[in-house]
Amino acid sequence: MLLLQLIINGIQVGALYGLTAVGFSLIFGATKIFHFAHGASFAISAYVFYYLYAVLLVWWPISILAACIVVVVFGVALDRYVYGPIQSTDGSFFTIFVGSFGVAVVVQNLIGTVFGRGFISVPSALSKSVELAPGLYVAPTAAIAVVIAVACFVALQLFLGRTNIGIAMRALSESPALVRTFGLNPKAVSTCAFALGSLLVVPAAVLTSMTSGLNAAIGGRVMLISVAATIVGGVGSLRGAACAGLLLGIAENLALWRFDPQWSEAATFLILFAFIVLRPSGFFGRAVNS
Amino acid sequence: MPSLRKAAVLAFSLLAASAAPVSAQDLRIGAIFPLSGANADYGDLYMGATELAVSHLNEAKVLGGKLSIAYEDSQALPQQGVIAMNKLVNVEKVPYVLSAFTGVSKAISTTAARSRTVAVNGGGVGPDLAELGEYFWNVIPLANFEVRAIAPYLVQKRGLKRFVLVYVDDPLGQSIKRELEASLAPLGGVLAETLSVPSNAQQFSGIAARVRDAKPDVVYIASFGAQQSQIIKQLRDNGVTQQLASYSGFAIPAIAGLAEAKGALFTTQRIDWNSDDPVTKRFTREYQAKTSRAPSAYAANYYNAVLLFGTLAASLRKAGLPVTGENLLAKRREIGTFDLVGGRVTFEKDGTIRSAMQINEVGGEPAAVETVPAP
Amino acid sequence: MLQMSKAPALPATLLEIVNLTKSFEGVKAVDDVSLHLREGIITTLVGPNGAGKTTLFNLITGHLRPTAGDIRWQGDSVVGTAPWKIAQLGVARTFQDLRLFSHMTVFENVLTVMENSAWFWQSEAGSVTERRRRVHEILDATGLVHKAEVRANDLAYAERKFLSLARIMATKAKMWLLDEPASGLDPGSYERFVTLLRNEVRRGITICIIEHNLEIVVSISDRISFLDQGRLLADGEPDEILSNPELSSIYFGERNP
Amino acid sequence: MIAYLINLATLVCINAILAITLNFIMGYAGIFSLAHAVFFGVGAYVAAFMALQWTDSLLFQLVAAMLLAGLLSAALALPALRVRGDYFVAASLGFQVLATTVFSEWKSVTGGIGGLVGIPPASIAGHAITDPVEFFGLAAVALALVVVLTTAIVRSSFGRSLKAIRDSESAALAFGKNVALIKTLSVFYSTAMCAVAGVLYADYLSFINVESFTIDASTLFMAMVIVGGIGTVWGPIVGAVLLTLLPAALTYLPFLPRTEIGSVQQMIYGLAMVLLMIFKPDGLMGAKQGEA
Repeated sequence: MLLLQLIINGIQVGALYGLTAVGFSLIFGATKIFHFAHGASFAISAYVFYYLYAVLLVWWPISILAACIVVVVFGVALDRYVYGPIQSTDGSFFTIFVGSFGVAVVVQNLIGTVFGRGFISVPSALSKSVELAPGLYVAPTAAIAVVIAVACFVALQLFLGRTNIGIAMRALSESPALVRTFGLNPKAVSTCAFALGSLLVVPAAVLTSMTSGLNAAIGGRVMLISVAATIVGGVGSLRGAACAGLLLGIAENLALWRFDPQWSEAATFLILFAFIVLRPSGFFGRAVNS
Repeated sequence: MPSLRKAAVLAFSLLAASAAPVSAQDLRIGAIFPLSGANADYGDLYMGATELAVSHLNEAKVLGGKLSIAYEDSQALPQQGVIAMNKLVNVEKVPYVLSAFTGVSKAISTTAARSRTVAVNGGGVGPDLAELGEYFWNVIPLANFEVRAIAPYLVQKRGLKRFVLVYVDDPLGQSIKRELEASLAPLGGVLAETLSVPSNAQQFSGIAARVRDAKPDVVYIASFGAQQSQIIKQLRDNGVTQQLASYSGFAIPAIAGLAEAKGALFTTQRIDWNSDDPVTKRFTREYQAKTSRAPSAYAANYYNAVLLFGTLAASLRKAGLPVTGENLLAKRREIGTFDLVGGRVTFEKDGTIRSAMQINEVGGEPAAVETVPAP
Repeated sequence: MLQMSKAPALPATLLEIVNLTKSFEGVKAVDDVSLHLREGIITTLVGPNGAGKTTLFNLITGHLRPTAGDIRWQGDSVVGTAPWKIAQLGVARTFQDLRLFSHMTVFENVLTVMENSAWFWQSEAGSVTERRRRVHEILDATGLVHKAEVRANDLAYAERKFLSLARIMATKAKMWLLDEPASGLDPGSYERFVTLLRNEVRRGITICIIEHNLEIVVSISDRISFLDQGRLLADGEPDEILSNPELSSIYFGERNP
Repeated sequence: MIAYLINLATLVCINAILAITLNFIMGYAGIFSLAHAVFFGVGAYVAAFMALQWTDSLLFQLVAAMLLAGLLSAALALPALRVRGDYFVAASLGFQVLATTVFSEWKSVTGGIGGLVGIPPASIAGHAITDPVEFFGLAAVALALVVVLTTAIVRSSFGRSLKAIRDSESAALAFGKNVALIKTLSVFYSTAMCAVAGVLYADYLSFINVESFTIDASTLFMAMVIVGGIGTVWGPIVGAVLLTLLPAALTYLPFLPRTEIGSVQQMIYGLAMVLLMIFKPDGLMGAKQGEA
């Protein structure tokens, strides 16, 4: 029963990891920007939701909507005013990575200063578990997480497969010139990638604020998971990122079955190492050896 | 906003420090508290008490000059603590430093011993704090007393025999684990499962599953600060309905205000807030008035630590001796027993104190559920 | 493969390619190519884009591993040998996109090529002053002397091309593989360029060159190998190849079924 | 006050060694590691463990720490360096997290989260270095040696090979550079020297625990290199001075609440990283013609 419980916990956590990782992977795939501040997006949307819903007592759909708007503005502004200028001068992988890293550091400390560095959580009846079977407890948030993750992923696939801009987004990583011949501005496509990628963190951020709570440093952890999932899934493969996110969530919880909790994070990185050394192309990715 | 108040206190003390004429008679001591980071709540709590003690000592004019405190931020991290300690010892040249948190206290103890500076702990409760040399004092009974007080109460009076321990894997958590292992068996209790967590962990749903799986009667939590709230909330969210128990780490406002924590039992040293003893009375009244908080054992400890310095420094001054770490130590050994908040306190040879303990219930009235006399 | 009439006395083979095949996910970029690169002459690889010329270079230098077939350097197979070892055997190359050491100075670009691999001492590469003199000589020959202290990144296009050549001149390689070294050069520059190459061949260097500009091909080649879609279609004297109407129609894109 | 300044100066020296060694692989070999603090930690733990268990001889501690850190990095570098740059960053990040777990769990050696307390002072030829001024001298000498040695390597043929690999790995290969060997050697050198800083750190503070060797530390070292100027001789030193003194300097700003100093410091260097990448990617000391 413990095993089953851990798997269910893992699926809940993994579904949210998957969504966040898909956002990162989408941005990385379409723009080749190593968006380290993706974790910062997560933290921002979570805190906006927390502040509106739990402190100002705003109705929940409006709180979520506000979180969406703020996080999209943040992502797009970063693309326009930070990554854009960096790309126009140097634009090597490293300069963008450092710039993004700097943004993540600033956001984390800003949140700490404004909201405090302690732990906060959004009180909600949804995180209260019910006993489904003897010894098996599942909270409504688990079901919500899985449903939303699947819905978002399907919607994203439709968007990428059926719309012009979606197709362009997939093409952008291959060749910016190709996108221009489509009659689309690569800048607009990259803006769209940032908007969508950032939007995908909102469900995870909101649910996390209810279940395991938030602190100012949460962005760093989210980022680690996203990077790990993107690589394990194979760079450029959204399907891979989603599956890998799920895998990492389950692995992290399953590790608890036999090991002490402090090793559960290590499980994530053992998987990452195994993939980097044995199968650097990930589940579904292309070969990447230099 | 606690941080605003804290900032105001700081700004005020800075102003006061810069405005007041500095005389050769003035005394300065140091304090290394977590003023930022996840455990800033504690620093906030301690500072209210130390500031109160300073104002009381300065009003009493027993020191022949003004007393002030140089605060340094440890963020509850050992390394920051050592850097702060170096600054206090080398720049401020203080003879006496208030310390908090087991890890930080252990870290600064070497510098304390080498520079012959007295370090006084009023918050950390790891039992190994008793072994840090003659310059390291504790004005708080250490965690071994806490475990020894609550274990018989839970097993014998409440009939809760099967324990699960969720602990942070640091010196404090490890010592609580050792202490539980040692004290449960003779009482007829069992430590069914011990689950260690990293100090920065956030997700405890898996831990909750393992706790449930162990089918405990009581879950003992040995963490600190913000993480405790997370553990409690997620245990309750994930179907752990059993009695919760802890040590004095639960004596913070964040836990008192957490709905899920209601009914949890925890130990603190015994302090009779309604006692007729004048020191306790004055502290209780003014602390409440000044900080609009109920007095707590932590606050009393740090108030006591400053008061202890005042008593020692005053008698050194009277004897015409300089206030140095060495002299403070000699004086403490000479006097031995002090009247502090909560009553008369006697120091053991190793620089620790013993005290009666009490068991409290979160959200319970009255505050103390049970009193356990000093061993 | 079209058989051309063989010239009676060909120089000895330095590098032999035997039934070489390289496929990427089922697509054959190089398809069963056999070729002799002969000592002391300039062999030119021609053919339309995607003919597999650069892939052939990458296979020879060990940057890619063949799917099948063999590559023999002076009779010994070098398949599976690390690129840096092949380079030390005596095969040097340039890249189509140059790949200069862009943050280093022109002088350093040339100097580093002369130096041994990983060690601090340079037993085989002569004394420090000797090496510096040699770098100076090469920069002089390529017209880069006054740019010696400029970063490669800050050079003009033609200068970068010449630096790419200077770099290969600094090696002790017997065979040079040049990937479109003259593309984009103005007429004055490429005349200088052709003269340079001719001088080097006279010194005993063997050159294999990928070139599109027919004028250059004509003026420079001793032999021509014609590739299309990974296959070697023809191999022979320049006038033989260039006069073949079938090849020229392929070359100019009028592909007949 | 002098004592405090010497305390800061000693920390600056240690941080400068860390920044220089990180710059060596980042700036000259193009290897972007977010795990530098791990090797700092290895050095510190080796020194502390030896001092507590066997010997206070600085020489033995240095040799053992350098060897262990170097060999560990070489063992990791061999598989990890095969993959692309961004993968390596991710791998080093993962390694950093993993190492942090090991540091806090391997209690018999590292003392766990509680760390190692009361590390005896190191001694050179039987003379124990307890005086802070002497220790500062030691740190300064170590820094000077690292600067001289690193600069010499960068200007040697090995350094040129390294820069060639950074600029174009495939071209370096095509010109006979044994890329794997050169990269592994440079990682070995960088981490061995980094371990020297660890030894000094452990002996100086006489206390170490895992918190000094986490991802935050790695980030700070990276910030030092970047703010100062990646791939320059003086950049990492300038960066180390600035970022080490920043928190100390901030404590002297009366209007800044104590509780916010940590955050303000991090915000300043975070912001500095962003602005530098936009306006001056070469860092404060960078962008001199011909300097590479």
